[in-house]
Amino acid sequence: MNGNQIIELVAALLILLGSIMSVISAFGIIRLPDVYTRSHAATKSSTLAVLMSLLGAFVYFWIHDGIISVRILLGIFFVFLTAPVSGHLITRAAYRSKVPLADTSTEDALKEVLFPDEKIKANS
Amino acid sequence: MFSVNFAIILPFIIAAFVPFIYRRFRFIHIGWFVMLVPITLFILLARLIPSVASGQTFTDTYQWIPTLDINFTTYLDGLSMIFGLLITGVGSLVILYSIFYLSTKESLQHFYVYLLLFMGAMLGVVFSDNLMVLYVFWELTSVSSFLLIAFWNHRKGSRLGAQKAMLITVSGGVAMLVGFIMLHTMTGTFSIREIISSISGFTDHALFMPAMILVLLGAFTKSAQFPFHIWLPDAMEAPTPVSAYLHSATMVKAGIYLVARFTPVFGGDQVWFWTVSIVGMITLFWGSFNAVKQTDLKALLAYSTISQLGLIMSLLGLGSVALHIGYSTESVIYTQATFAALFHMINHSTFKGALFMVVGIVDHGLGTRDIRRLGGLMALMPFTFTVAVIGSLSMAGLPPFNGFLSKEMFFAATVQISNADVFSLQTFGIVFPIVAWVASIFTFIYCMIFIFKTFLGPAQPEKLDKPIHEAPMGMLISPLILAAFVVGIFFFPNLLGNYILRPAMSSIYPTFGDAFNLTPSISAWHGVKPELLMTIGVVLVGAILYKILKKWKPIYGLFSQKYTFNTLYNNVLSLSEKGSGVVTRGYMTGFLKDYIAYIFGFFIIVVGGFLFYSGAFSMDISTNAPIRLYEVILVAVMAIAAFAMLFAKSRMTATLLNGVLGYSIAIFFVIFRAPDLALTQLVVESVTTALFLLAFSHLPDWKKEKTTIKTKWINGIISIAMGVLVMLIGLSVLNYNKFETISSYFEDAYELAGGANIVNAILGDFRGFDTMLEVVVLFIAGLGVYTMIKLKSEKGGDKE
Amino acid sequence: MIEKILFTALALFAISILIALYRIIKGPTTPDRAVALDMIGVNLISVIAIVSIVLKTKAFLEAILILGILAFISTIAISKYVERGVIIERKSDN
Amino acid sequence: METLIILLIGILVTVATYLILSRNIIRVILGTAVFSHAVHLLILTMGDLKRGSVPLLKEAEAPYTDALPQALILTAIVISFAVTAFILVLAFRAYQEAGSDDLHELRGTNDE
Amino acid sequence: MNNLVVLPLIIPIMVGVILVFLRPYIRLQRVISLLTMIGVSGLSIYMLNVIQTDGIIRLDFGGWKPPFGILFVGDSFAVLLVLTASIVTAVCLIYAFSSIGEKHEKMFFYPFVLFLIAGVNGSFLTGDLFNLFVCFELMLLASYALVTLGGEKVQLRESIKYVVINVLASWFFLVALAYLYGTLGTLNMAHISERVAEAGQDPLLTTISIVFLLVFSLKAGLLLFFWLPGSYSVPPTAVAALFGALLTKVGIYALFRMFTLIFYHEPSITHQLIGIMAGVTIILGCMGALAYKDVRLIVSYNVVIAVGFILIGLAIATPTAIEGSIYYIIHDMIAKALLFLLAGAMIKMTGVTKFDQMSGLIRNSPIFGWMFFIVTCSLAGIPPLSGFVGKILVGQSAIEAGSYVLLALAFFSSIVVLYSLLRIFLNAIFGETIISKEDEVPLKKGLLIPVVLLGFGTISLGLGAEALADYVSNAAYTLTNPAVYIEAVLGGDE
Amino acid sequence: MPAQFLLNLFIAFLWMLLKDEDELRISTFIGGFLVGIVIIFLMHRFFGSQFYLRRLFSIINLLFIFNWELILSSILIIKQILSPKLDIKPGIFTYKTELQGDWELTVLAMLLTLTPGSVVLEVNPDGDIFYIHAMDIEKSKADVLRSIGKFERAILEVTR
Amino acid sequence: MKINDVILRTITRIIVFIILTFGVYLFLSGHNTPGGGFIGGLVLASAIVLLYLTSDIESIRKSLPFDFKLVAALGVLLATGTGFGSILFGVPFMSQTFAYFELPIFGKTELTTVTIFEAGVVLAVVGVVVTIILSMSESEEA
Ligand code: NA
Ligand code: NA
Repeated sequence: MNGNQIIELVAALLILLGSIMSVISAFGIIRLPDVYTRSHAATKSSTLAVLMSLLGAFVYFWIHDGIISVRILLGIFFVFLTAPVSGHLITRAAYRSKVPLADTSTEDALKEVLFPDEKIKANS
Repeated sequence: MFSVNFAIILPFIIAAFVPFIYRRFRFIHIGWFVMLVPITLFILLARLIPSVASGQTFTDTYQWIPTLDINFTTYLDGLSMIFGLLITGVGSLVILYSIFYLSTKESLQHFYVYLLLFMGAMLGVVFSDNLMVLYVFWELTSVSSFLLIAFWNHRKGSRLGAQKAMLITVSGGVAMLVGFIMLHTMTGTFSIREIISSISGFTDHALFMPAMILVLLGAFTKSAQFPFHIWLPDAMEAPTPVSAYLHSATMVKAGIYLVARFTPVFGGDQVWFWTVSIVGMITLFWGSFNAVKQTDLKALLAYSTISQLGLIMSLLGLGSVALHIGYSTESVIYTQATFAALFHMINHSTFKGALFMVVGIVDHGLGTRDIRRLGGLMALMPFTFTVAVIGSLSMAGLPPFNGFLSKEMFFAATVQISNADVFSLQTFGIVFPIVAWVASIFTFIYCMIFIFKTFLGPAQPEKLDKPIHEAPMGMLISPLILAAFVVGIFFFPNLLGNYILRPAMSSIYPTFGDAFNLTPSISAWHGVKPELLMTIGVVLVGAILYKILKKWKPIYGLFSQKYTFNTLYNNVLSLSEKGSGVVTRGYMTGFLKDYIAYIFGFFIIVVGGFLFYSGAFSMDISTNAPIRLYEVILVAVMAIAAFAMLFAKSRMTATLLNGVLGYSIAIFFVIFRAPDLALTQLVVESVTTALFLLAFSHLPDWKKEKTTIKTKWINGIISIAMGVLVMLIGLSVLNYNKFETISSYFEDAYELAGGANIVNAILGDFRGFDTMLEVVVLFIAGLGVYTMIKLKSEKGGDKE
Repeated sequence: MIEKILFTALALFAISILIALYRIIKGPTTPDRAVALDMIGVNLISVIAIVSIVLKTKAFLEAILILGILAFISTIAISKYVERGVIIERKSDN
Repeated sequence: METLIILLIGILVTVATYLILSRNIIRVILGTAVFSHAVHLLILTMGDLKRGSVPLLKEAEAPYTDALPQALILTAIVISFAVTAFILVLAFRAYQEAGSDDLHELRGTNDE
Repeated sequence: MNNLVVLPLIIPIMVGVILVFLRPYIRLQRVISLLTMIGVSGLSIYMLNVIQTDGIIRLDFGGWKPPFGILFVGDSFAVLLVLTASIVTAVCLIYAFSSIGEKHEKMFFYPFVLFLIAGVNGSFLTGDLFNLFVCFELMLLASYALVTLGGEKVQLRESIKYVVINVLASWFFLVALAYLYGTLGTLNMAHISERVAEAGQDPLLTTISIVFLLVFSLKAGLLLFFWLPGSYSVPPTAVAALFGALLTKVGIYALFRMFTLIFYHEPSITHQLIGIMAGVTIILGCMGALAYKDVRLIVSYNVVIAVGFILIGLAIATPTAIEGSIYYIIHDMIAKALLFLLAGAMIKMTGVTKFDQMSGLIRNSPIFGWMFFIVTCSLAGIPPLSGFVGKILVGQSAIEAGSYVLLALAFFSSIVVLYSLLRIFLNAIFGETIISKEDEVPLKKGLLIPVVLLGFGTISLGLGAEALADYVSNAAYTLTNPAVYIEAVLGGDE
Repeated sequence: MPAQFLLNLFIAFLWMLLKDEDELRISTFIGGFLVGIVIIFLMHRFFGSQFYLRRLFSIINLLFIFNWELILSSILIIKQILSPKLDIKPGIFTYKTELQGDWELTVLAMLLTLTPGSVVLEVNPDGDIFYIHAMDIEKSKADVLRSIGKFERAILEVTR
Repeated sequence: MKINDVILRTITRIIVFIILTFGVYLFLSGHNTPGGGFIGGLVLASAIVLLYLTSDIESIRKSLPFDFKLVAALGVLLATGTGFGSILFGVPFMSQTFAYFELPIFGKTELTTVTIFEAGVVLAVVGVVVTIILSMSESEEA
């Protein structure tokens, strides 16, 4: 096993790590109690998972084929840029469409601003 | 030189000018102008009588559709000559009559166009040698008859009568057409002459019998033979000149012509004999029997016409025996029936034409044709009465009128046939004279009714709207001329016999050569023979029965109105409409779901059925590409997403699941090495999802479907069957010993098309045409969406 | 060895997708589903990247970027729909 | 692999059939969408799956996978997109005019 | 190479697109669209004669030799249909000028019609099965746009059915194509024919052919016609006339092409099936024509009857039969367009749709009334109008082939056609007029001219049948001798 | 405007990158530049703010922070997901920032979103108050308040 | 509280340009790598749709004052026109030609009529997709 192969292996392991992370965050969106907490899992660990696998792919192509794949880098950049915005938008939409917070939630600073008269509580 | 085609075409040409002339010369009755046509033609034809009598024929051809052997080939021989003279002769008289009958307030331009169309068509029927052309004119007579019956189309009766006549005669025509085509199939020609000369070789052909029956159907419907006679009484809604012309003298005789014309083709056959003569006999009886109970003079004449047509028809049937026996001195005897048929046909045209005109005069002058309101007209309408008496007595078969001669010959023929040595006639033949005699009694009775109830007896002016008065002279000319013929023919029958009838006999019996020189001359007196006794019997019994008419008339009540052929006709129409409505509304439910289910049903039953029936299904998984675990999981993802769509509670969920499907397919495109596809699928799927969301803004969320368990089951079964079937055929195709695809050619894309992306080279170059059209398709969709949204209906207005 | 790892990773990503699918089906709210759909998109990016390695081709790298773009646009569209009922406004009030 | 995909196609067709037999217009449209997914996969499967490399001459070595079905599917995808767009708009326009998205209520007997 | 043959498709498309730019100039749009259709008609006549002298015309797009590229093949059959379709379209355009309304005209009516005819012509001319699919879609999308044009409630309601069913048909088309590609690996129709012959049309190929039969039957309205009456009775008259005349004919064309050129080896299965379907179609069509009082529906079911009649020719598939069908197709395109225009005009004049609520229209417009009578006779096959030549030939072939049931149905149907239309004629055209002298609006000249043109067409097509004879027999010859077509396509350079 | 020029350069580079060629070619760059001109010409009305090439270093710094936060927060979430008993108290709290301008706000919001356990739910119309959803409010609030100053500084280094 | 879209709009400014560039790239490089007119057009259309998503129709109309129907029509005309052009040159309809030229800056460059054709496709796709989406968004609600 030469150096390149080791690096390739490392890249593959990076990908594997990413995939494990992905499964865990997927598990998260099952387990977490409301859409807001689930979106934490989706926007963060899931994004990291894909970044890892893209990085692995980038490294692999670089080492194996000698190609610096800018398209992968661009992809990484893009995911990076959009993931938090997506999380922001979807949780905002959820809140504005009156999706309730989980029962365990303790504080809601937005409620008095947006829906001062209504009760948003109690998840199904 | 006389051109037969000219004779046919002239009426059509003049017809085209009638509307213009009508508009130009409003002050003159257009009939005067139109009358020139039949007179001209009559004269032209009459000049040919000697040549035709000497055995000469005239033929003429214009190419029409030579490729299909359909040409305007016309043929003038003895048989067609009779009809030609009838058409033009009676035509002239009828038009003359009509000039006085129809006021200039009527839409004459239509009337005479129809009449000329009819005349041309009728001439076409009798002069055509080409069966297809004959058929053309045949249908044209039906059409013009339709138009004439419906001339007063604001009357419901006219419309229904016209419809009935058209439907029955056109149906018969269609049957006849099939018969003609069968003849063509057998003989390879549409020419009647050629068919006649070659038919002997085809009498065993499987199509011979069907062709015969079909041709006869044409003839029977046209000639109002039982049970197709029902249209004729209703056709009396037409103006009386039309009834006189079409529905007694000419058009209804087209069937007679057809049977006569085809006697050399089918005449030797037993079926022909029995069918024609029996149908004729039944019609004869049924017509005369029913005529008696009529109270409308025109209806009476209509049934009388039916009856007389039956008489002529049966004679033609009887005469066909001669052809079966073949030429011999003995068989020539039987040809006299045919001779009598032709003779009676001419006679019928004269006396019946006259009678119709009489009825027209009565109707026109007094405003009614109802026997119950008439009587005692004799005194005030002497000329009319004279014509009526001549016509009626001739119709009743009494001397000294032409009807007597032909009626006698008819009796003679029935008696002869009952002794014939063929077709078991010695056993069954006795039916003919009996029926003939009975029918003649009824004929006698209705003739008496016609005279006595209308012209004799007490007058009933109180039941009439107008005072009784004699018709204008002009109106009387035509009936008087016809009456003169009725008498004249009685005294000089052999003029007709030698110059007109005999040549026609050669046309009907072409194989009999000069045999007709032997035909005995017609004479009023040939000793005390059975026919004379029969006539005497008719008069005696008829007179008695007429006297006691009131006593036995109730037997007509025994014939329930429920079981008449008219009721049958009406029921067929109304039931077919109702039944069609039930059936059609039954499957045309208006539910998209049902229509779609029919399509699936067809696929499952027909395609699926054949797949198993033919054993086309096969499969082999050994050649499959290997499978990886993640692929199985992705397949599971798709399957689950798909099934979840069925149970999705909101359209949003379903749409997102569809998105998942679309994205997953894109991944399979990746796995299956289709990068362009993957890209396109991804974008299209996203844009589609966006479109769904856009549409949702305008639609309510879906409710739970209220479907019954049964529907669910049926839908489920259809769905599974669809899936399984698509799958099974797919598997079989995969296992098919496959041809090399043409795709390897495209692997030279770089050299051929300058592109390294094969798919793109196909889309842009090899199959760039598809792409071009696809862009147009997309463009139309875009424009269509735009118009659908922007062009909204304005409620109420702008309705196309 | 590497291939085995890669296929394992593929299977794991596929399982993530399967799990996310569960959330899409289960909901209960549209934002939940949108989050899950976004997650599926992101995981598919990984799948494409790994399949590219396995197939030794750069042909699918465009798809990665496209998927990123589309997942983003879809998320925006869905959130706008959830939030405002329409996804494109004729004239926004702010 | 081919058998598995064919099985998948069968499932998609089953689901699509069930959807298109629905009363709700959106379900019907979704049915057509699933139908087109299925047939695109079918066309691809009828070429060969996973045999040969991507049909990019500079990217990969021969033998290449069958490129023709890919081109056909591309065309089909675009057309089905066009149709879907049209029918979606048709659905909501019909709803606007007729006030229903239920095909049972949109039945319309032939002779009204 | 002969670029001529693509013009019937590409000229309408390009002109259609240009008309989009000319949106506000309605008069200009009218003139250009009419000139285009006249031009295409003239071109088709020229092409017919070229075919007559030089044989089948072929154009390989982009110069790619068959079977690799797409090509257009102009044989007499295809070009005859192109010609008729173009003429009918031109006439319907004239009708539209004074009936469709400015609002529609501004909403791309003319481009849509031109795209429709482009799709129709393309379907007739293409020699590539997938391209046929694309041409179908072109035609369909244009028809979708036209059938919804106006946005009436009933229109949209029926359009949904029309669109969904056609989407389903297109899906089946793709499925069939997929199977065919999977077995034969090619798309060129001549090449497919060659390969089917080589394989001997085994059961699997026959199964696939039945899938195609399903697809084209849906388009043709053969047995699977339930979509037809609804969707043909809702759009504006000019559009309905175009639909009635053209759309089913494309399906019929495809059936003829498919089952004479490609799947002709198992007639005892496929052609017999077509025969059964044709027979049932006639029966159901006849029932439909009698079931309703709505003239548009009666007229629509008449379309169905004609489909059955024409397909009898294919079921029998002898040269005579095919010739008869071709005559009948041409006749039916003209007569049906006329019938639809007349039905539309009746509804426009009276404001009602059922014939028993109309009466005496002939007083308002005699020419109109007589045209209705002529078309009635023509459709009933009464000579010498155009319907009868086809009727005779189909009948002749049915007799020769011993298909007596089909024969009986075919000829019986013409009586039902007669009755169904006579009912309208006698009730609506004849009879006491219901429109008072004051309310009497004489039909605009612009509506009468197309009606008269088509009436003249159906008369002259019957009287002048010989003028078509050479073309039709050539068309039938090509259809019954697949080798001729294959040689023209695959036999190297022309 | 210099900013547009910069954007143009950016597009040109992007173009080169996308081409993914083995060597850098000036022709590719020019090609990209031309493409950029076209795009910017079509879209120039959208171009509002400025582009700061000179602060590349700061950007890299910011990127580093981004990544770090991402990793930290991911680990946190994974821990929480995998913890046998879900013991979290989510909630929404506010934060008022000193930053101004679209870019500054945006970057801060993104950083906050990537910060362990917090997602920016809303920004008020004036653009100075963030409404932040925290996975576990007590812990996250502290985290955010601790790191937020660091972020603001890093951003200001880039923008001002 | 009004919605403040500052984050979305700011990010969109960058992303739109990435997508646009990417779209043009896909269109032009489709001949040798995945891409082509359709996909390029779709991506470009997505960019425009993204603009509409993050802003509103009226403000975008000020910045992009095109009638997208006519853009599409122009595209179709271009696509069909290249096909039709071959007729004028006396070669079969839809004949595409390609050649390699030495250009001053670009060096050896492949120029093909397919590119014009595909440009038509791009315009048509962009025009149609935007037309559809705009029409649907502008439609009044029931
Ligand atoms: Na994201
Ligand atoms: Na699709």
